[in-house]
Amino acid sequence: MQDAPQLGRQNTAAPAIELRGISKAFGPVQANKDISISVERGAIHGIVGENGAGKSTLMSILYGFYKADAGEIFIGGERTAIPDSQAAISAGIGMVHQHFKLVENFTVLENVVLGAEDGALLRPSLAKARKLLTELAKEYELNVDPDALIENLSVGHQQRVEILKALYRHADILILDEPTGVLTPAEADHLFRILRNLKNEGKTIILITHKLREIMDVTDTVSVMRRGEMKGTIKTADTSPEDLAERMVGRKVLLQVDKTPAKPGKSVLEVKDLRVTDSKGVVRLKGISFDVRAGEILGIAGVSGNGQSELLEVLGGFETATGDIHINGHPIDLTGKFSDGQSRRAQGIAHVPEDRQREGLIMDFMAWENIAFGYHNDPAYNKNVLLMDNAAIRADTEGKMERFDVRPPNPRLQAKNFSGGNQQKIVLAREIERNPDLLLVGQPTRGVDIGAIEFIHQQIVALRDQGKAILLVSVELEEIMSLSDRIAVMFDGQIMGERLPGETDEKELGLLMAGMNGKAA
Amino acid sequence: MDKMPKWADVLLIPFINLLLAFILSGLVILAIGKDPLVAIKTMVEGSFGSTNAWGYTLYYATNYIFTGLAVAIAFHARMFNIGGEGQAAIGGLGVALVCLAVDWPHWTLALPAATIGAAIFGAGWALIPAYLQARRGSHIVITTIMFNFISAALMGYLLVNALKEPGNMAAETRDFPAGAHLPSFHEMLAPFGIEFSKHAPANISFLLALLCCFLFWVLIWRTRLGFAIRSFGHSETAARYAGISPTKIIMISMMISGALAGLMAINNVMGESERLILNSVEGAGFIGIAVALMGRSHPVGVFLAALLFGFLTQGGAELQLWENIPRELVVVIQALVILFTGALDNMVRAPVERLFLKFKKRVA
Amino acid sequence: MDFLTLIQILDSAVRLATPLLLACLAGLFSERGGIFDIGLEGKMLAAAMLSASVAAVTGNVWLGMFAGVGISILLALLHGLASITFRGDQLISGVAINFLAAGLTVVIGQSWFGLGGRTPSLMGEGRFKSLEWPLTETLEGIPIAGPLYSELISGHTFLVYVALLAVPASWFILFRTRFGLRLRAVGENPAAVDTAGISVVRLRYAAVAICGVLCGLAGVYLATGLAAGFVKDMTAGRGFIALAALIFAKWRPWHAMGACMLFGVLEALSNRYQSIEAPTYIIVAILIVMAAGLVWSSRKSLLDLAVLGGVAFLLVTVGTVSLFSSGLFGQTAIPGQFIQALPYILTVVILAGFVGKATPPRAGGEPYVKER
Amino acid sequence: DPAIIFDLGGKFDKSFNEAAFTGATRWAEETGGQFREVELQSEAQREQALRRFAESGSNPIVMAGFAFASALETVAPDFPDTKFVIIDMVVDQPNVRSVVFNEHEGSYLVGLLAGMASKTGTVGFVGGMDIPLISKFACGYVQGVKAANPDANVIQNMTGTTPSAWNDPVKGGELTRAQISQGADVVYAAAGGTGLGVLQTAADEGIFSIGVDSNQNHLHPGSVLTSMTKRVDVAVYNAFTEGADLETGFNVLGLSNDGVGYALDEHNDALLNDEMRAAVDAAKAQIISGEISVHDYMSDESCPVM
Ligand SMILES: Nc1ncnc2c1ncn2[C@@H]1O[C@H](COP(=O)(O)OP(=O)(O)OP(=O)(O)O)[C@@H](O)[C@H]1O
Ligand SMILES: Nc1ncnc2c1ncn2[C@@H]1O[C@H](COP(=O)(O)OP(=O)(O)OP(=O)(O)O)[C@@H](O)[C@H]1O
Ligand SMILES: [Mg+2]
Ligand SMILES: [Mg+2]
Repeated sequence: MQDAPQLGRQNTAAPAIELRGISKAFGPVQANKDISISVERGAIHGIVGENGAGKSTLMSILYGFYKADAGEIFIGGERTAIPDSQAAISAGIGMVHQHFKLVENFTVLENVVLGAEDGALLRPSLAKARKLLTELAKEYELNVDPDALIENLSVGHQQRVEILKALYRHADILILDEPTGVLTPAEADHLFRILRNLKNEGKTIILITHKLREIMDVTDTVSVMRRGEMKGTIKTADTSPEDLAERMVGRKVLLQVDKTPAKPGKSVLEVKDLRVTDSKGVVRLKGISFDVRAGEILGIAGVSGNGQSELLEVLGGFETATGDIHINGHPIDLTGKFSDGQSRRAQGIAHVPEDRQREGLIMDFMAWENIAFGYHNDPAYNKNVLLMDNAAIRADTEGKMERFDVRPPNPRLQAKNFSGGNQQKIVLAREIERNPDLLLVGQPTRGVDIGAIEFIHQQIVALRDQGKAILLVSVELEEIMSLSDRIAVMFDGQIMGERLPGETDEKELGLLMAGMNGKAA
Repeated sequence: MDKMPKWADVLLIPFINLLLAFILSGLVILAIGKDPLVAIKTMVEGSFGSTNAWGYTLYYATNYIFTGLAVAIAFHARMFNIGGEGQAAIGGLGVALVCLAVDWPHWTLALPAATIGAAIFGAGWALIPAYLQARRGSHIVITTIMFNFISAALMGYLLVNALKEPGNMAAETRDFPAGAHLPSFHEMLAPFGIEFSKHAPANISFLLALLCCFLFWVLIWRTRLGFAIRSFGHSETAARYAGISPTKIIMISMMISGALAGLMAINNVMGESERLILNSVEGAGFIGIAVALMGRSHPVGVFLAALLFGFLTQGGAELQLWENIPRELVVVIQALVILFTGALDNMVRAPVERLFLKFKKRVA
Repeated sequence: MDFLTLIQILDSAVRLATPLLLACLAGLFSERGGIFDIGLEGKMLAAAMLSASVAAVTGNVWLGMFAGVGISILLALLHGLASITFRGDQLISGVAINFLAAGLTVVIGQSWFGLGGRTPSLMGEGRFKSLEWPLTETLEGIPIAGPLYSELISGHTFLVYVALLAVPASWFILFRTRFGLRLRAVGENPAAVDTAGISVVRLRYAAVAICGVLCGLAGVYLATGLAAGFVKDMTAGRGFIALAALIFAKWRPWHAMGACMLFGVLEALSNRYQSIEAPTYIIVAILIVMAAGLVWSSRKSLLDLAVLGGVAFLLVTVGTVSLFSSGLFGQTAIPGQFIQALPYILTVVILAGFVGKATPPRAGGEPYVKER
Repeated sequence: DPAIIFDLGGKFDKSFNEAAFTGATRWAEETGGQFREVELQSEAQREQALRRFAESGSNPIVMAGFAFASALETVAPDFPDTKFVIIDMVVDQPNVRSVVFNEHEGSYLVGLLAGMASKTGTVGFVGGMDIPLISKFACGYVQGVKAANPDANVIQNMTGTTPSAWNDPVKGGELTRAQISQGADVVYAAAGGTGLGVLQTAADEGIFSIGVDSNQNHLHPGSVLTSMTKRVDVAVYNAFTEGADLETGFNVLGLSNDGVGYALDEHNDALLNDEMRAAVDAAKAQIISGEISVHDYMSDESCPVM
């Protein structure tokens, strides 16, 4: 099916895609302003920009998901109207969205055929898709169990399904919106191998990412967007991460974390033989033990889904477990009967959850309400036993927003109206300024632009330097390596080993993350 | 950031919606061969034209405020309490038991006691659905629907067998003692020299309803419990992260919801009929759903929507009385009002928003 | 209970379950497509009214059926207009449709027939006849299978068989066809459907239209199959029961049939055994066992103890009262109201005890909004 | 002008409201007069409607239904020059006429006919809701059945517990089928609109039914055995005819003054044989003369035969 000649309609000399003068406003927000861009055939083209720069919007317009207010689209040199995704698909465009568009309780196969079925009955379509899927899987190393439910797949596999969906529809042009935000380094490498394969097949790829290293590694050309405007396109070979960062943010950015060696103090968190079984009866944590001391950052590396989330949930007080946890030498209740998120906070634990949109924030609440969220029992936020002191919370919020450079600094704006990076800053402001003994941080920079990453990393290190204990969970090896004072690697509910950042490298950690325990832990 | 000014949002759009609903109602009236202008005049005069008219309008509005608030508070915790009908009926039982148990010397004593009785009984009727939702995940919509039917059976049994006054044809309790009589608007306003109709059923429970609106607002937007309820309503996962117990919120918000529905009985049972009769709720529990939805679960909105439905009920009665228009026409008008102000809101909102945006751009 | 009684009760259950089943499947299509519908009641009512009116005027039940289904589809499309096109609140729209139907059926019926919303009684070809299956008389003599065939299977109206066939048909459409796959997807994640190049709007309109057809049939059956004409408010809450059955069935066709049959059987039982007496000691014993069971199962937490213990206390109180009023070995008449409420009580008990949590289609109730 | 207020069931309830409406209409047709009318929607409107009509000068004002009693108690003294007529209830005021019916006597007669017509010895009763008024019907009916056949079995069902119990012909039909399957071959319906379903099903299943309030024999000729007529229409008609100077006081309508009875017309002429006619006429005479006393459920709220 791949060699089915679809090239006839295209002029090989013309750029694969050319956008001219695209503008798009969401109500009062001008997401794209008069954007023009052109992508050569068979190229991997990167797009970078801060959160909210309008990257996703631009690509969604190209994919027919949004309608542009103005502008023209040329595919293979021909002016093409893309009123809906159907038109984009038949123009040979496939897209892997930033937030996956999969039906969670459907199988892989069902998701792949959805919208591309062959006839009114499902069975033949599914059978055919199953065959093609095996071929595609072989051709591009895209292995997934066709009968698995999406909700049971890791994000990496879910992403493969998204790519398979596009290939199944004969996409010549593949758009990937922040594909590596949730992948492990190994998975990301795998993805890039696939992308190169696709490129060699003559396909055109547009890659949006916040990770400049990836841009440098795989793209041929790169475009920079800022505040809804296109700031120019350059050959990747002619630029550097520092240069790109500066073009994106409009100032110089420190790409390396600047930190002094840790001065660990007394032990703040001691975990012994922690076990968790989830509601479906699956054992998620198989007896893990570790400790974190004052003034140090313990980084927990691992592919997501290996128990890190459960660990954070137990420590945060909203998952039950067996075993022993001591905070500052005091045991804490793990049965959920006498403790919850509230009592954990009282014990000096602050928690930046992995999923800010589902856990850390209430998207419909205003910023000031989110600042009080979880700390609504704090006497400073309450006038008396009955009434909350909303004015005090708002005043506090204004201060926090200023110190954490949240933009726009408006306490009455709803959380959903902030960009991802700024949402994360609100959560951090709330948790870090509590001055906790122990800070739990999950995926602090997921989907966050480099300007904000720099700031967030500085805040975490600063807290450590005040002598606080920090437990950092991240799938981002680079982040783990540069922030942690010690690194523990989790696999399948167990800790595979502990390493010091100076004495290990990504390769060794990668092996541990895959469950291969080279040296004894 | 805003697409249009707040006044347009809270006043202009509902006004256009209502206008559309009334125009369509007018067409229906025309279709059955009556004069819509006379009809609207009759309705307005009949519900606002005299103190007697006001007395009826506010009486119905009071009922709807209570049931509307009941549905609204459950909505804030993202629960759909269809059981207002049953909870209000059982609240009536509570009121009746309190009022009949003691020969009350004065309403100032009877009212607090009956209020507690109504609230406890109403809350008690919401208790089991709430518990089953919290503990067993049994869908609150089914259980509250079932509890409406069960309450009807229970009330039927009690009124026919246990509480009925012997020799009375009607399935109703005996009259409450005179000391349990609540001051009507006439009695309340007479000392201020205001002559309010003696015979209108509006009574002091209207003030109780206003108080509940205010307390509702304080609870939801000014207290920690309200904060927790809203948090849970917006996101259960986030609430768990924040240490807000789902069980606790479900139980508490449903109990408050049941209590508010039960309080309606102060108005219709204690204030109006002064005895407990069969089917005393008369669908106010269901109208409460519409009121809460139209009022966007905000007490001010609930108050205004309740007033609107009070107007429709009373105006509709007048329509029937003087114009011989079938009483079900009022239900049609209610339906159109709900449809246009609630469900078809965006039909009007989107174009108006675009107009404002255009206007703003031109100014800018 | 002898075999014939059982057959008769089941027979009655089938008739009572049919309107529920049709309405329940109607709701199933709509909600699987992501549009919640509490307006089932209203659509049924309107269909019942119009079908009876047309059948009464023309004397032709088939014309009546088309008219009934037609009005139900119209109301369904109104619901679609509000909740799909204008992204309104689906609950509000459903409530509005219920009110609209309750009012309009009477207003219009009154101006047509002057009978206060009632239609004239349907006669002859104006209503659906029971279909007698071949060989009923011959086979009646065979034990067990005979009565089963001639009483239970044969002798229902056309729409009963339609309803029963609608169950496998719904299952097939939902789980074995392209349309079904897309429909389920649009109820779970409309964005996935949209990016796959399929129109969310069109799919959802199709879902509500199917809902309209089935709901219409439910109403038609009430007025022209079970009864012979329309009486105001004749749906009597069946739309809500259908909704409950839908949740009960967790949005699955075969389960929907099970849930509706359960309601049917419970109602048939309570119709049949409305006034019964039992020896007091048996009643007291049952109450005490139930109370003990509740207390026993509430050891876990204070909340359980408070609620279940409270219910147990009520049961014991009832037992004590009946003991005092009739003596241990006397007969206690179980109140008719209790028997009438029993289907609803048992629903709650079954739901709490055996069914557990029901998760609706994930995108249900939320309008699909691409651009904020 | 006279005025009439219908109860919550509405004037087309196939029951006493409708009968009242019939009486008022007959008066209007015969005299060419006009009358005011209103159907209540809520309890609170009872007093409101009474006052509004009284204030606007309507006289007399008739109300159909016992539930008006307490409203009338408070309103009547305020309008001493207006005459009020309440049906089904006694209100002791100088300007009020209270009309009550001996439904138990009428029910006794149709019960007698049911007992005689039944071949199986089992007959049925379908009531709307379990309220005292319906028990009054049921108790009279059972006494009549037992008088015809002391061994007869009477199956009793109530339709429901919510107001929709009066408007649920589907359920009425199902209850009838349940009774038929238990052997009933005559069913008496006292359930408003629900009764339509009872009569229909009885006709479909080929058994007898008995209508209520107005003469329902014509609904299914050959199947409706008879109807227990309660001449609310006569009460209203009379009140309207007597006009503003009607006599107030207590007014019992029973067998003796044809306030209640059983319906015999061309539709059921063939159904009642001579023996039945003789028996029922005899019973009627005996009741009027006091030889037979039919127990009134409302007298002590119990029924000796149930
Ligand atoms: N559906 C929408 N409705 C309204 N506003 C939107 C919508 N989608 C995006 N926006 C707004 O448009 C602007 C551009 O958003 P977009 O998602 O394109 O940014 P992005 O560059 O992809 O950012 P990120 O790196 O966070 O993914 C932002 O201000 C955003 O809030
Ligand atoms: N029907 C309605 N639906 C929604 N909001 C309404 C409605 N009617 C009024 N409002 C307004 O919505 C606002 C939300 O209430 P809230 O208590 O959060 O006010 P606020 O602006 O935060 O005031 P404050 O600054 O004192 O906290 C109020 O200003 C209220 O007047
Ligand atoms: Mg983006
Ligand atoms: Mg506020």
